[in-house]
Amino acid sequence: MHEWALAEAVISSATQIAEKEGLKAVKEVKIRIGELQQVELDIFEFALSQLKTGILQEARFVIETVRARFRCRVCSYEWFFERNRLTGDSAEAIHFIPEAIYAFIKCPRCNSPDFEVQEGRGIWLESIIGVR
Amino acid sequence: MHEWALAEAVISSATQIAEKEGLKAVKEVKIRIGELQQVELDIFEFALSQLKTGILQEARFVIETVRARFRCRVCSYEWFFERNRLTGDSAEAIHFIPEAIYAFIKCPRCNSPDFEVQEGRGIWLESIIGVR
Amino acid sequence: MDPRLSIIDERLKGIKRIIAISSGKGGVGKSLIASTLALLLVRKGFRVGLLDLDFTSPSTHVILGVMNIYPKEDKGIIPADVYGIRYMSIVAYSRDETLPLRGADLSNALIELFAVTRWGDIDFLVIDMPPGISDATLDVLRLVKKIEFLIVTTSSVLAFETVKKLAKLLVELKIPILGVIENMRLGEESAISRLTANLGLRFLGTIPFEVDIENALGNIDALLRTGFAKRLDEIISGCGLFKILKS
Amino acid sequence: MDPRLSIIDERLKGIKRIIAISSGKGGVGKSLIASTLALLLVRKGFRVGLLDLDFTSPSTHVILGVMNIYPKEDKGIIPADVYGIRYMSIVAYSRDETLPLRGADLSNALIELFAVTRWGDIDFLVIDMPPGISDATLDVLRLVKKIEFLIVTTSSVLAFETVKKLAKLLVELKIPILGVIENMRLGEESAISRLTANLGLRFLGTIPFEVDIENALGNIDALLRTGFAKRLDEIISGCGLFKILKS
Ligand SMILES: Nc1ncnc2c1ncn2[C@@H]1O[C@H](COP(=O)(O)OP(=O)(O)O)[C@@H](O)[C@H]1O
Ligand SMILES: Nc1ncnc2c1ncn2[C@@H]1O[C@H](COP(=O)(O)OP(=O)(O)O)[C@@H](O)[C@H]1O
Ligand SMILES: [Mg+2]
Ligand SMILES: [Mg+2]
Ligand SMILES: [Mg+2]
Ligand SMILES: [Mg+2]
Ligand code: NI
Ligand code: NI
Ligand SMILES: [Zn+2]
Ligand SMILES: [Zn+2]
Repeated sequence: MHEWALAEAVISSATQIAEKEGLKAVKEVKIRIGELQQVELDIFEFALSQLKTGILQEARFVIETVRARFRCRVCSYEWFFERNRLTGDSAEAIHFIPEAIYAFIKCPRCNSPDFEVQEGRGIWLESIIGVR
Repeated sequence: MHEWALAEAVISSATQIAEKEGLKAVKEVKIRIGELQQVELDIFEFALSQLKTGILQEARFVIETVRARFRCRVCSYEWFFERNRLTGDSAEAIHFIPEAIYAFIKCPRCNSPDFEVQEGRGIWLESIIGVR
Repeated sequence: MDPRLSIIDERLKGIKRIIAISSGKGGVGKSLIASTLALLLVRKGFRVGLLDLDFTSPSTHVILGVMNIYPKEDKGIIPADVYGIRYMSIVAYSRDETLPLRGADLSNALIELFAVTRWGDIDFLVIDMPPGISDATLDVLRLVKKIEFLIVTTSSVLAFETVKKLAKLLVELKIPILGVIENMRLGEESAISRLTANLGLRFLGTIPFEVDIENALGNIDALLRTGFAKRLDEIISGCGLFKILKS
Repeated sequence: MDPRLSIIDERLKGIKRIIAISSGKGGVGKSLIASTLALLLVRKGFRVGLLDLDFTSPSTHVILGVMNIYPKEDKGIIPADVYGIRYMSIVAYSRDETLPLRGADLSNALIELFAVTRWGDIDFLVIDMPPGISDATLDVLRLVKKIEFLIVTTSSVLAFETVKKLAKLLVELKIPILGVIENMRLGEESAISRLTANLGLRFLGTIPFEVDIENALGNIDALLRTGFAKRLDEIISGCGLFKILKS
């Protein structure tokens, strides 16, 4: 459950930003999660709720999942991530280190591994709403 | 005068795009040039005018120069390119290969060479206007 | 904002010293020195981690002879235990496949690894660096506050030329450099110790070229019996640099 | 749109064959082989270019002993003439300074070089590649349509492991691989020729480890007198691969 580690990162950076902005309390934290990472949302949300303290006590976490989209640098073909096409092993590897994808996926048109993850990678702290 | 080589690249790609779009004639080509490259505009424009043929015969070239702006990845400091601060040698090196800048410029605040050229690098074909 | 960046300090908090085994050049023995150093430090009773950051051509798993690495998942990733070393390599995820990474992806993978790996309380984290000056070098400089560099060169001018460039970068950034090890020395004489001093760096010692070292790869007992390991042990014992001050 | 990409084919049009000297691994002799190969081909009467793409740790200028390189400017960049080789290296611009490039910047510099360099009509362009699989490898595969690879390994499992990964990538992409050279062989026996055949690749030959090669670096006459150069000459003459079909 390394979801916990990712939740910790979110809590830590949200706290840092809230303090820097001089907020008294955070009301809402918006997070975008890339599909590629296949984060288990229940665990992630549970971890967030357990870890939030202090300035984040009353915060609501709004999580948006972003579909993973690829674009081949060689032939410009675009396609979406399909988990079902992967073996369990490689899906799990990508869960931990999304860039492991370059070991397992090639461009469906030209077979090149030289593609860009245009969207749907990683965890992003989108916005924070709070009171001063 | 490697401006000529850059002009050739612009003519070649503008022609390709115009043909792909099925244009009969191109009226205007908009180009953005990064300051970093210190392109000599007279020579560049002269080269364009000499090289344009066929579909580009009547085209007007609109050139915009973009100031070069840097951002340090370590300390987030932002600053602008100042040619006067460079020796002639290193300015010339950057003229040919803009990335040579990483050999000569460091972040003014933290001394790191790990900065991003946020704007003002390279030559970009911005838009093409023509008749079908 | 990328939340991973704000947790890295926390993840490295329990580590007393972080040492990057580095060189401008490939093939100078970085991976062999990093792996052997980790083993030697474990034998001395230290708690040691080893991180292979040469993502596109990792070698430490071959040197240590670990074919399958299974880090555990527990509120993050717990490095695998390999002969007492807390060991982490991207091959745990890329397996035996080619992993062609552009710099930006390499940087992302590196940040992910630093953000989720729980090293716990250890004395040394040894990092096996890729050759040259690349995203990995710049990221380690940017993200790992207490990084110290150990520079490896051969006796060749080709290696030393690139070492000079790396050293210049580190000195300008005031990054601690433990010193320079000359590996694979062939003859009796070499200019490296003098050239190192000219750069204002500490010369730590020479490891001779050892013809049959290949036979020791993949077998840590054989590796620790080599002249290479013995000489490396002398160097790290002799230079007084590998100790924990507030232990 | 980046207009540079559309002119690269034009710039490479006059070149008959483009050969990347490559390996998954650093320190296997890529730069020494690339430089010596270029010299040998010139001596055979071919028109030859040499491009050093190891931007963060370039070596070919040291091997050839050229301290200052002045490409000329004439409707682009005309490579410097170095012993009859049309020679291009980033050190013409970065001089003796450290050039720390992230992958994206390295890629940009590489594209710039390909877009503005006028090689003219030549028989061979030899490219000295950086180690590993990086932006440079992927860009060469993406941008240089007629690229052929010559793969270099040592006898070590550490080098061959990375060579296997590179070869796998190239085979999947149907990129021509001339074959594999085993460099720095120490003993009489080695498994490399068999392992190469197992990969379905052609084994071109072995170059022995030469203890005093260091003395020949920087001096091309000395370099061409080494056993290394003689053996490389035999390999390229013997394998029949280094010829121009429609000359
Ligand atoms: N002292 C030495 N004597 C002989 N061979 C060595 C020595 N040190 C390293 N090697 C060999 O040199 C090659 C490169 O070593 P490696 O550790 O992979 O270098 P790097 O990590 O710098 O690329 C390997 O085959 C290794 O076994
Ligand atoms: N056949 C050989 N015998 C002895 N030393 C060699 C031989 N080939 C290369 N070398 C040396 O090995 C080192 C690495 O060679 P280099 O060409 O720089 O490798 P790479 O470009 O693959 O990093 C250099 O010091 C070089 O002089
Ligand atoms: Mg290594
Ligand atoms: Mg390694
Ligand atoms: Mg090299
Ligand atoms: Mg080189
Ligand atoms: Ni998990
Ligand atoms: Ni010019
Ligand atoms: Zn494709
Ligand atoms: Zn800075």
